[in-house]
Amino acid sequence: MLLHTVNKSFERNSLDACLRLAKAGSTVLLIEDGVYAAVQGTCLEGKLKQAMDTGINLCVLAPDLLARGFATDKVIAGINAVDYAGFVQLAADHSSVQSWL
Amino acid sequence: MLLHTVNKSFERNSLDACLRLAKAGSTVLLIEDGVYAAVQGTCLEGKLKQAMDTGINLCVLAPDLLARGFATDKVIAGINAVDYAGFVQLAADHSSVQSWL
Amino acid sequence: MKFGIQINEGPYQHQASDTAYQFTKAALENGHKVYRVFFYHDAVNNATRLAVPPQDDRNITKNWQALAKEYNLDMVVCIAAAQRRGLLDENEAKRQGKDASNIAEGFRISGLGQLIEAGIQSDRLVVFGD
Amino acid sequence: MKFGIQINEGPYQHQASDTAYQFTKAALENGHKVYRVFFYHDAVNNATRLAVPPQDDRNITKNWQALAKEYNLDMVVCIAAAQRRGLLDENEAKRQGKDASNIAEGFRISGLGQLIEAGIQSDRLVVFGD
Amino acid sequence: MSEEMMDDEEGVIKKFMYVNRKAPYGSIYALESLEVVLIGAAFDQDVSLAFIDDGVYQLMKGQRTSGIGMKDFSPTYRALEMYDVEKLYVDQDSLAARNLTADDLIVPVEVLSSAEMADLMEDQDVVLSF
Amino acid sequence: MSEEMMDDEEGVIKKFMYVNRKAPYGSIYALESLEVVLIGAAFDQDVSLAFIDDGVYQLMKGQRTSGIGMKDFSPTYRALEMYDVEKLYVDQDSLAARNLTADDLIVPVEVLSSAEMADLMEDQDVVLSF
Repeated sequence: MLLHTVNKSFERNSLDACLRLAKAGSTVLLIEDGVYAAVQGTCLEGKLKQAMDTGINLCVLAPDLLARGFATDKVIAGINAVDYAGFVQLAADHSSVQSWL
Repeated sequence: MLLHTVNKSFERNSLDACLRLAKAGSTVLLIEDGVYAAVQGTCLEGKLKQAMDTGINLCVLAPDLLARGFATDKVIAGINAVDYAGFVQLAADHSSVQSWL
Repeated sequence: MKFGIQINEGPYQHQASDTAYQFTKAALENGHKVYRVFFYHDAVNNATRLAVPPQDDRNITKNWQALAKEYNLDMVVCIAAAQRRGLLDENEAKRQGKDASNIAEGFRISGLGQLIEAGIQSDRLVVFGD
Repeated sequence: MKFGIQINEGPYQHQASDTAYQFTKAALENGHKVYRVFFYHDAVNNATRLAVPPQDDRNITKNWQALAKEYNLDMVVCIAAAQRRGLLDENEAKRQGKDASNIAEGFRISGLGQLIEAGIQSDRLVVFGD
Repeated sequence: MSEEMMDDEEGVIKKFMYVNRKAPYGSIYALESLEVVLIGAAFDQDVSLAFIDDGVYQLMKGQRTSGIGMKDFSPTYRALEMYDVEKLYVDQDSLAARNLTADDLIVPVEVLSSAEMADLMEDQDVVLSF
Repeated sequence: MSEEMMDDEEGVIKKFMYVNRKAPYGSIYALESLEVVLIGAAFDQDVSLAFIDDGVYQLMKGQRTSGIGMKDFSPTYRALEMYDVEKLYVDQDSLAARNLTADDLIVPVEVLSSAEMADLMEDQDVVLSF
């Protein structure tokens, strides 16, 4: 299964494109400005919960989240926080990596 | 009144932000990748028509439109095509210029 | 009318530098004045003399230089942005202990105050970016 | 596992270079190999030796150089992208008739084939961009 | 020249607005925009800052950047007051979409409706976007 | 290493996908992505190109760039066939949102549903994004 990375927030449509084309069982990792989508209660929360319901695994890069002023307890339940070593491990554990630039 | 420029297509939310905050009587000029929004029949047509109905003037930079494979007759009725000299004139004719980057 | 121009993006990577150039050229050709072109953020890279774009492509730096020569255009590269990105004139290179400079003729390096001044002195400031 | 890294954006302007650096560092520190880091588009500007970022900020070029030294990392700058943007080593400067070069030690200029090769030889290619 | 402009012994005073629509750290715009504001403060103009869309994230409390190797520049927003930059306007819709309120922000701001923000923009002489 | 990989006397053959999500001219990604595809063709890998979102605009017929002073590189897509790059996939939803059909495009393509595109991506060894 693929690892997808998304690095843009509300400003771009890359998260939409990613969630539309990611298959169940694949993992979407939110990095850089993409981490804002992982925060509870925003207008994107519904989309992310729906993605998880269809079997997509969601992760968020914790150093990027902390840099932007959000503690990991602000993250939507079910989204896993990882560090850079975790990012590397996710890339290793999936068959290939697709960056949604 | 302000001249607003928008240079991004569907990929970004800058057109939405611009149309939400542009006042009646002001002008929105679509440039660079922003020109795609001026084309007839896309999913953005409704938004642009609504903006015109509320009194916003819409223009499109013709050289950018032609470069991207669209003749000016593909543009939504009511949107004026201008060249670079026309862009300059629009900037001169409005009180200031806001670029929606 | 007097225009000020601000550019935020690197040449080639984004169209901002091209559009700013076309706008500036059209303004000058139509009898307007351009008080200053201010290169900020990655736009400082417009001012390198080391670029060698493909023969069949435009040369953005040379386009600016020709326009500046014809119309006596003031082209200012932000010093803070330039230092961060490795754009230096000879004075700066000496001051920073660097062994080379790379600014093209016709551009000058100066502070952010020049952008504010362009806003004050111009009738319209127009920003090109991403 | 063997990783290949592609970077598309200039340093400082976008976080892509920082994230790529952190990823590469974490991979190496966790026992993985990195076959190559390929600098494409504006990312060629990672390789300038003329940058002087503020004292209290990171120095991205030096970070790469230190990592390369410690782990014998292959850092390749795309020649076509570099020519367009004014990044040259001494050979290129001579060949192009330019009076200065600006590539930092530890980076080498080569062709796009090196990116494809990185895709072939690495177990995973990871792209960082905007 | 606009009607809001006044002449006194120190020259014209114009209404400058800095429009911030981008998040910090992912790109450099927030930081380098702030650098312009600080330099611009010396020019005694009538300065406003607008935070719209992802720009509201620039003002988040509790930014901890050590993990990404970048400098936390958010305390600088607190220093703006000392530079007599006191008009900080935040777009209500942008806050709401992000589940934020003014309490989440590092400095006191005035929260504006779309109509109020539109009126404020209309009233500016110079709009700088990054 | 993935199961799709094969060894023969000339080495491994991997599935390479180039993902294009950006419009031409506004930024350089489309052009420099195409340059990678052309160089990569010499490596005899199993190559696919995907055009999604604004990326579908890269293939528009009738591009006339003289007015913006940039080179029209769209004819190069027609030359891909000579390089044995024949798998061009376009996302149906992206076309529909833009009021386009395959007839508007400069080369023959295979139009895919979201599910088909997702399957195709899942099957790749190397995904290059620009």
